[in-house]
Amino acid sequence: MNKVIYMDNNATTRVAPQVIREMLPVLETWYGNPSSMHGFGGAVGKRLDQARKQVADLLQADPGEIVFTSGGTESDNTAILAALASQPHKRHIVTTRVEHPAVLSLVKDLEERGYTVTWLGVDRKGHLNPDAVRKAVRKDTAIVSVMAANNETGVLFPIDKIAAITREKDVLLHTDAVQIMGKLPFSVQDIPVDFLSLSSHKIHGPKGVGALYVRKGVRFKPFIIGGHQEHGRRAGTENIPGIVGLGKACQLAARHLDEETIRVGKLRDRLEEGLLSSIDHSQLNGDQNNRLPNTTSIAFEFVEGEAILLLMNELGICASSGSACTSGSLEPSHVLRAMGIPFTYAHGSIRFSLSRYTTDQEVDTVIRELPPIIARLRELSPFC
Amino acid sequence: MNKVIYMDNNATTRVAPQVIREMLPVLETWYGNPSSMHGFGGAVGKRLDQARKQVADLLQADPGEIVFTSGGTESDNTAILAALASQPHKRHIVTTRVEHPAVLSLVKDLEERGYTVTWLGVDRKGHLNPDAVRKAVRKDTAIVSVMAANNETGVLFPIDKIAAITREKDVLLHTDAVQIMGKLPFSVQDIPVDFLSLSSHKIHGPKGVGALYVRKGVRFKPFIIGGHQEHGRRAGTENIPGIVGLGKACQLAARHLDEETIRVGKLRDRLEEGLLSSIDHSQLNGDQNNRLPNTTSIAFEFVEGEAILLLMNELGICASSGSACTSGSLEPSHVLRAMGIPFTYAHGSIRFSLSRYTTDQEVDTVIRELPPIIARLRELSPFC
Amino acid sequence: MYSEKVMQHFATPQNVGVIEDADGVGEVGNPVCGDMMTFYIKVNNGKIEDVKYQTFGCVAAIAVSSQVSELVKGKTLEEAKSLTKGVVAEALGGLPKQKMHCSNLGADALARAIHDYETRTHGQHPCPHRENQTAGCTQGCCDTGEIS
Ligand SMILES: Cc1ncc(COP(=O)(O)O)c(C=O)c1O
Ligand SMILES: Cc1ncc(COP(=O)(O)O)c(C=O)c1O
Ligand code: FES
Ligand code: FES
Repeated sequence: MNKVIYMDNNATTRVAPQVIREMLPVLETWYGNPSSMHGFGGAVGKRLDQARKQVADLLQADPGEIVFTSGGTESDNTAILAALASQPHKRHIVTTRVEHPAVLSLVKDLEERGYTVTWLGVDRKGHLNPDAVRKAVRKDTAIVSVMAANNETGVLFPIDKIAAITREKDVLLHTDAVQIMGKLPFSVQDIPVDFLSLSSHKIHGPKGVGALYVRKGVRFKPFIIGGHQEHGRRAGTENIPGIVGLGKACQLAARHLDEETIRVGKLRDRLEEGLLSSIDHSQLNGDQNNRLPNTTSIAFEFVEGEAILLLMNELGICASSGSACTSGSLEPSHVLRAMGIPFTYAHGSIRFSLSRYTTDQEVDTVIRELPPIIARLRELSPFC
Repeated sequence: MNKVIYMDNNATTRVAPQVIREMLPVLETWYGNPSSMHGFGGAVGKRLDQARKQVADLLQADPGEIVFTSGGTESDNTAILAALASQPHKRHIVTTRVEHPAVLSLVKDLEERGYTVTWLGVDRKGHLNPDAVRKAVRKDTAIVSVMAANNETGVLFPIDKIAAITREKDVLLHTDAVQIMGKLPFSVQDIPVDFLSLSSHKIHGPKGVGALYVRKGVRFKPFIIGGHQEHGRRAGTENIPGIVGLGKACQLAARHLDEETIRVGKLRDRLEEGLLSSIDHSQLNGDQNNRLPNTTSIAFEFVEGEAILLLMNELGICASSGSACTSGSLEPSHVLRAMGIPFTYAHGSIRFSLSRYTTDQEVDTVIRELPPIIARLRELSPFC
Repeated sequence: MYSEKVMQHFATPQNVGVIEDADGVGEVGNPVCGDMMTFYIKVNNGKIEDVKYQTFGCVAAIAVSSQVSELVKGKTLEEAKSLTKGVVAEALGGLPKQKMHCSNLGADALARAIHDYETRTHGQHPCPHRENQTAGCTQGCCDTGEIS
């Protein structure tokens, strides 16, 4: 494969070289089990503590509030199921129609198992009205689960306002912060969520590891049951190389936050303007303000996303239509549908998601190569 | 830390250098998401397929029967909960008192949630009588979960006979094969289990990844719910470096099986004889035959395991008392208690677990160093 | 994910376009995915002399339309009518399972174009689903616009 222009960072990211450097010693040499009594295992335990602190620092949390998991999906599942298990008399869930499948499919499953769910919608720009949360919350609401930033459009949700409401109403709040991490600051001191999910591979850490923030004092029940790891909150021998990598990735994310937010944001804006101005019948999905600095979702009318992706792929340009884990399925994205995007647009939507490794030249290339691709596909289209 | 003599391979193992070599390209270069439409993600998908085949080959299974998980604990949880979820009218579980906490604690939790459990005991040598399974199985038994080899004593369970019974009675059978993998052959063609759990870090693969074998045609319900990964059987972006490492570890395990079983078995026997013959009031826990070739659990009367471990640790010798994840707790091992080992013995039990990296010299050192340690501690003991 | 043949058709689709004075036009929309395909045919002496199409659809749909156009060009209407989605998929070296329905799109759009031609030329076309030419289609295909 030739040089790749990787603009699919909301699907997964390149592992930072510094992260790999940090992981190698625990893969190669310090392979002990941190639960072991011997010093060889204990030395590994220290690295685990350090990683926990690094993750906590990114969120301004206490290390004791961090539980390591196998990824964003497990974190999401754990938070919601813990809230339900610790309040068995409460059987109502509030969430949105535009959550990631890690929340959406779980809550649908719970709905089938007899829980009541209020599904909050979004407007045409992808915004969620916090008042909708206020109206939805009931006496028997066990948890409100609202993502911090949408993975497809990058649109931000008003978690601060929602947290004020759930606090006032004394309801637990979970936020899927998988996409906001490393792109915008998020402090659990400023925004009093009870649970927060994050995933390593979205912030230049390795795949297969994530974390769940659980606010001190919030009742908890483990999802994976077995040994006493993670202070009894998540059983199973810890994924030490993954956790060490995640810790380092969090440290780097904090360091790069300001600088990269600005630089990446400018690159994204240039890409977006370049494409929208040179391609007719194209439009932005979601609000132009109030979103992640790295993401743009653009709809090209009359053409189909998969076809665009494959022609881009021949030039080594990687992007995505819908979220990575629903690509391969036939329906247009549930997020764009919830926003009411007409299907001729929704079908031709492409998400470009940049990262701190994205270069000016790469943006130039995409701005240059995409218009002829769209033109070529439109020649085929019965709508044109 | 000085040179380490690592005899705690049932807790976790050294990652084979060949495994790390295989993981590096997917950490460094091929970081794509296998669910993505672009070729960069697709290239990663091929590595995922290859690893699935390598795991399947070790078990003589079909690649379509392998589901990747975050480790042995998740595999155990998934198997048992899938069996219950897919047969909601069956509310009886059969398992043993000597399972790993990944099964034991889960089943205890299920018991509290209203399921009925038959807890099978073992005899003084650690053996399970397959007739006990026959007697325990009822019309409403959803699953029988019996480990293939015990992690503390290495004693093997008659899974072949149990499988014949569950087949005859048409009940699902799960085996926790975490400890037998790579130490003795296990073929799902010879032994018709329905679910089988294995863990990467016990067979010289990386931590934080495992697999669940699910026999074709067996009904399944995912434990972690979200995206469509693993053919809808386990959601969450795949831990590609971990999975690739597990695949390679399985391939190596198959290659080393014969040779290492014999060599490691001889080393273990020499260690065991050396210690039992030079230390009075010591005895083997569990049957001398019928067990894993790498494991020996020896009880030293009148002394306490933790003290032995710490003195050994000063010499760089790593072993364990009980299982890694219950160490730190004060109670003597539930396995030794279930076997009826008197408490003066149970408390002073040390598990040595060897691997293909264990050398003759290391065994010599332990045979030489342990007697004075035990003697020193016995001087302190009120029982002596 | 896709066979080489699919990718080849996708990269260089054959017979793309519109026939302005077509003898038959067939359009189908796929309710599953919202995709659309239109086939145009020119008929001479009972043979499909020319065929063109437009597709708003996934890679499979584009490859399918290109493949169908190649398969039926120069064939008699009877031969063209016997074209099934299986034949199309096979000619493409197979399609991924979740994309098999896309091959329907091609065969259906072509069938509709032939149907349109026959309706235009014979008024009442010889529908295989009719007991006689005055009765309704027993499959309901003409009335609902669905051709099975
Ligand atoms: C918003 C959001 N939540 C959850 C996830 C799931 O995370 P993971 O892939 O680590 O399971 C993702 C990405 O896949 C995501 O974008
Ligand atoms: C028999 C047995 N089952 C399950 C496990 C759990 O595996 P993991 O640590 O990969 O979760 C272990 C080891 O910890 C084990 O020895
Ligand atoms: S997915 Fe709609 S035609 Fe293929
Ligand atoms: S196909 Fe025309 S009436 Fe049935």
